[in-house]
Amino acid sequence: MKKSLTLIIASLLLFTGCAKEDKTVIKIALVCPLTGDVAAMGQGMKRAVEMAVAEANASGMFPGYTVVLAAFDDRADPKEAVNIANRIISDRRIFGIVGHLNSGCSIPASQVYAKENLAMISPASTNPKLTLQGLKNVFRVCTTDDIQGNIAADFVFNTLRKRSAAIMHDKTAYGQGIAESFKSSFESRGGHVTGFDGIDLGEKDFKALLTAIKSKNPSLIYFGGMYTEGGLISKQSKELGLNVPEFSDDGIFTNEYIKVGGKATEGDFASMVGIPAEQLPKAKAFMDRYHSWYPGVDMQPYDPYTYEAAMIILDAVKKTNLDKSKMVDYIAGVKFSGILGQTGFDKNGDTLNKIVSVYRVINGKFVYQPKK
Amino acid sequence: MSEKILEIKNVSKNFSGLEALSGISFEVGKNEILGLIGPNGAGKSTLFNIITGVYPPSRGSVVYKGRDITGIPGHQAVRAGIARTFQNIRLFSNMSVLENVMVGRHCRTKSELFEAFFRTRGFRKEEDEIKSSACRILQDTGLLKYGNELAKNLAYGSQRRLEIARALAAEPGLLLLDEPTAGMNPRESAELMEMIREVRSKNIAIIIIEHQMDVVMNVSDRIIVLDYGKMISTGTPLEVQKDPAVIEAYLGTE
Amino acid sequence: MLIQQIINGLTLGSIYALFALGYTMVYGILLMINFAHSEIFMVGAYCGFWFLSMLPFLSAFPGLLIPAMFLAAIIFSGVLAVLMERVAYRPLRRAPRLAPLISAIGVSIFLQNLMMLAVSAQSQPYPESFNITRFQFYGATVNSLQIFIFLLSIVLMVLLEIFIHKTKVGQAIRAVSQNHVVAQLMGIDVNKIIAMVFFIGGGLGGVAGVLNGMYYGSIKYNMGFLPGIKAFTAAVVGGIGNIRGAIAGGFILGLLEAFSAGYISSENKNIIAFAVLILVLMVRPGGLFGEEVTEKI
Amino acid sequence: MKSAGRYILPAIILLLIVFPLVFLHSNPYAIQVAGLIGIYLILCLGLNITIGYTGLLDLGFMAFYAIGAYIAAILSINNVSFWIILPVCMLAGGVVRWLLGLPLLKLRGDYLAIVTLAFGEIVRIAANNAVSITNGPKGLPRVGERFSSINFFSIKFTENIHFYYLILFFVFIAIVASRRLENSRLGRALVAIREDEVAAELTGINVAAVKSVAFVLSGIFGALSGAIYAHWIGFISPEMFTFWESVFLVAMIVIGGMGNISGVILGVFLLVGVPEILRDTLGTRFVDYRMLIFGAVMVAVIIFRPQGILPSKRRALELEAHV
Repeated sequence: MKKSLTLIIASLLLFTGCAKEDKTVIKIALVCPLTGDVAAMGQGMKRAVEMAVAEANASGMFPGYTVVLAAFDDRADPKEAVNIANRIISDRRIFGIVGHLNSGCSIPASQVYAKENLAMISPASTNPKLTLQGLKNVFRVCTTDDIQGNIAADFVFNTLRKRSAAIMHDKTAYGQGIAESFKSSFESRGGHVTGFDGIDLGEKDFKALLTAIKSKNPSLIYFGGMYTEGGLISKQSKELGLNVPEFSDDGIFTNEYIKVGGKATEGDFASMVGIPAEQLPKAKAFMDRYHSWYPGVDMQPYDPYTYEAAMIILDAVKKTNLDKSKMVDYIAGVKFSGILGQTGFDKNGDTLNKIVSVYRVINGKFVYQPKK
Repeated sequence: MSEKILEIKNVSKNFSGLEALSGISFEVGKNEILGLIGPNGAGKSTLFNIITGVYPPSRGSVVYKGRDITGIPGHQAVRAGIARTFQNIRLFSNMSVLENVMVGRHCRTKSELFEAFFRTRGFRKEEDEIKSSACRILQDTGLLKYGNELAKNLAYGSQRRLEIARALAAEPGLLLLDEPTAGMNPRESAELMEMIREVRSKNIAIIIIEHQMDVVMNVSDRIIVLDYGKMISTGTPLEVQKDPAVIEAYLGTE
Repeated sequence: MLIQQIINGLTLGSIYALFALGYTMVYGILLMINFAHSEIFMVGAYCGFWFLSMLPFLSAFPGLLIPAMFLAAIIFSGVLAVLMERVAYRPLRRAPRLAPLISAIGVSIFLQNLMMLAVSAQSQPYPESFNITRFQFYGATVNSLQIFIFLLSIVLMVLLEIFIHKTKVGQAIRAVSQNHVVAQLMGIDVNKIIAMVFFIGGGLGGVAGVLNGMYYGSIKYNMGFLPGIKAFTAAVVGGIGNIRGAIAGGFILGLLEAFSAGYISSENKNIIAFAVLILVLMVRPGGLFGEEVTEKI
Repeated sequence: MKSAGRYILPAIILLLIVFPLVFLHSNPYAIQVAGLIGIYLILCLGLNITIGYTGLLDLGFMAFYAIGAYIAAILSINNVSFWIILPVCMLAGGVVRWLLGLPLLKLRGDYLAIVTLAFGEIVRIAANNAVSITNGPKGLPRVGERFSSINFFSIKFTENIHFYYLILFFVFIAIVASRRLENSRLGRALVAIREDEVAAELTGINVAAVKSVAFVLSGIFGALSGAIYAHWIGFISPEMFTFWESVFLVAMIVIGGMGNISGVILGVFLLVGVPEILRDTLGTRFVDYRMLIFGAVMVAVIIFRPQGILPSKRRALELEAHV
């Protein structure tokens, strides 16, 4: 009995090393999965924030201070996310948090940040519950599912004039959410949904399911989810002779999708939040800088949002001149013009930037499709 | 002979076609020592396994103290009063000698999870009783000084005695010994026979499978000879030694 | 529709079967669940990927390219498996039963992260190795890749059967899997045989990886995990340790998955596959082809 | 030693109670990690009864953690008091574990491992698909719902420190229960089954029943920790109950020392502690290498100590000579 309890004590003391506080440092925390199944997107987010931090230091935004990125890997596991959240609130030099990626991590972590009224901007968690917890310090720059699903249904029904669609989703909070909102708004417009099927994240073989879907001959496949599964669905449906376009969300809006799906993705559609990059000088410049910083690396779907979130936090630090307590109020009322266009937040913390544009894959490139 | 403790009635057993035992019937008296001999593969171990509930017989029945226990599971056979040892020693090697015997007491005690968690008075009394009775058995079998040794560290002879000690802990009415003197020198065998007579004196009936003729002839009240699954002879050691069928089975015809 | 599902199921099944052979052979010889086998599958896929993208000039004559690619994958994965056994499992040969399992888990985490850091976290598209022609019959479409996968796996399985049952080394492998000590007494170098088993199991796993990459057209550092659990389930359904069992188990699982996704609900196809596993094991604790080993008392 | 020994145990317990107060403001991270370690301690001490004492390999234990968490969440949303939820979850965990055990306990080692693995996956996928009950991937509580908070007389459990003491209480119970089980008739029977199942049956142990008791006991601890964690973290989603979590629990027990309470505790600290320590020491530059190093550490440790760092050894009992 004694030995086991002494062990607990000895090891607990291990964790109490207190962090040394360096006053001349401004830390921006990024929390996302850097290892595990969704690491590709996490790594992309890290690149975006590294870029923002480097640009802030280069432009002398904070004379006398150095801006530092504190990146944490939550492995898309809520338990680690809450651990990290507690770690962050005990580090006085962290001014704001960019993250997390998965809603399952953002929601519990946001409750921890709320204790210290620490500003948290999520670039990728789209579960509506995140901003409906009544927490003042929680914001997000990505839209919630209902907006994208709604606009996609409108585009399919009115612009493409398709009347029947098969719906698939990757059973994640993100994919299933968007698929459900597309289904309800497509059906409310009188569209016929031939099926609503979930697939497992990481699954590769959809031929069996697509064969069943083909037998109901839908005129379009709507997929809520990410580029890997999205690309495979497009490829395998054409291989099975189901030659209908695939319409999906911003999760596939990367040329990774075209690489995975190959020629089969020709003619597929993707909805993307914000005004098209070409029409936004800042967005175009961001893309060029990104490719010059990271040559040959594909930009991930959430990199622009992550960059914007980091810039909003840095801007708030500057405008409240390093007064953490005022950050939340400042961000709540901010009107930030950046690479996503004009970004502001409603009372819940959701972005007011509700513009969604649709793109189509035309000879291997996503091309903006203005709504007629 | 006083009334019978075990009755085997017309027991047969076949394993996918092979008739390991056919039509075996015999009885065992309350504190009789019955020797079971026969060439390898005669069905001795199969008979042991049927009596101790390892597997049920294909036909026939096993009656113990007047109760039909045919095909009951092993642990219920032990609770009924039938304990055994094994041909190749099967002790709980990483448990201490004392604990091996304490496990033998398992079916004679009844404290469950609740009593263990709250360490009720009944539980503590029972634990002490288990330990003290186990110590007494170890003392009787001369193993007390090894009490806290791990079972696997004991000398071969002592491990054989420990197996018997563990079986005795279940307060059996019938003890089945499967080649207890295998691999022992004559002195150790004699000591073991002494121990077996002592066990019988506590009126526990014994069935012993044994290959060393001098040992089994010396200690048994009666002998049963098995060959190819059939009983070819039964009777006192003297009668059996002279029985031509036995000689033929062992030595083959001239 | 039924024929199409059978085709889908058989293709999926052949990859599972090849993959399951690695689990079964290692379990047969060391009674150990090799968790890291799914990483060998992944490394095999990457090896094919490097081969195709590094040597574009070879794609001029596919006749030469395809066999060379598979050979490279077999050797690369096989050597990795042997290395893995030498470093992570041999020291634990005498250890308690669960120790090698933990070592395998460690190796699996290590290899996955190594590949993610060394190569890339993003999924890589698989270059076209040869142009795929499609055939139509009875309303179902079959493409030449599916036929190739099915035939290659059948050929490899037959070769393995012959190797295990007809050659001297095969006999040695079966002997060692029965009893290490006795096999050693018969003059068999047990360590060499175990290394051989890891090489074969690893090589077959590598081939399954390449086929998976070619068939689905994209590979990623964690691609081995999900099919790994499925292949292991197949090996157990067939009777762990039994080569024919692994092959049968692979095809059964492939067909089961295809039919449950096609006819019941794709969302729950994994639940159905696992539920079948539990049922099979309850009815036949040794798996379909595993023999009931009754303990001698 | 007896006299000095008397003071060590109370001193330790006092220290464990005082520990969080010292760090209340300066380092909430330490309390958070301590609490999480406590949850893993309850889980591993529970699983240790199945793996450590009885030798049954279980690769799907997270299923019972999930059952506890989801039942607690659903009841808590309909504001059932925590002190009713706890026994209900423990009962549910025990019953489901018993049902799973019925057909499976006669399976041998690795086959049982596979069936528990399959069951773990079935529960995780079911939690993700049964949208009407568990709200699927969006997790519980749903928008607008809230877990009812735990209140113990006057104290309302909101801060980490409250949950730290709640968890500490149950860790203590888990240690005492394991210790008392170990030194009881049932405990000896379990170890005998691990040593030689056939000999145990033929020594009078009802192997099937005793195994089932151990199996169910583990399930109860699993569900208990799930219920506590759901209330602590305030949100649960299917991605918390992955296969890897079950495998980590087994690794903690085996690396620490199967069947030895102190060993299991050390194993938990090692496998929860090391990644956290690596998180600090590696900082941002090497954050990607954390899991790589962790995998290598696991292989190294198990090769260095195959039987676990603190393997279990039987306690010496004093021998009574009879006159």
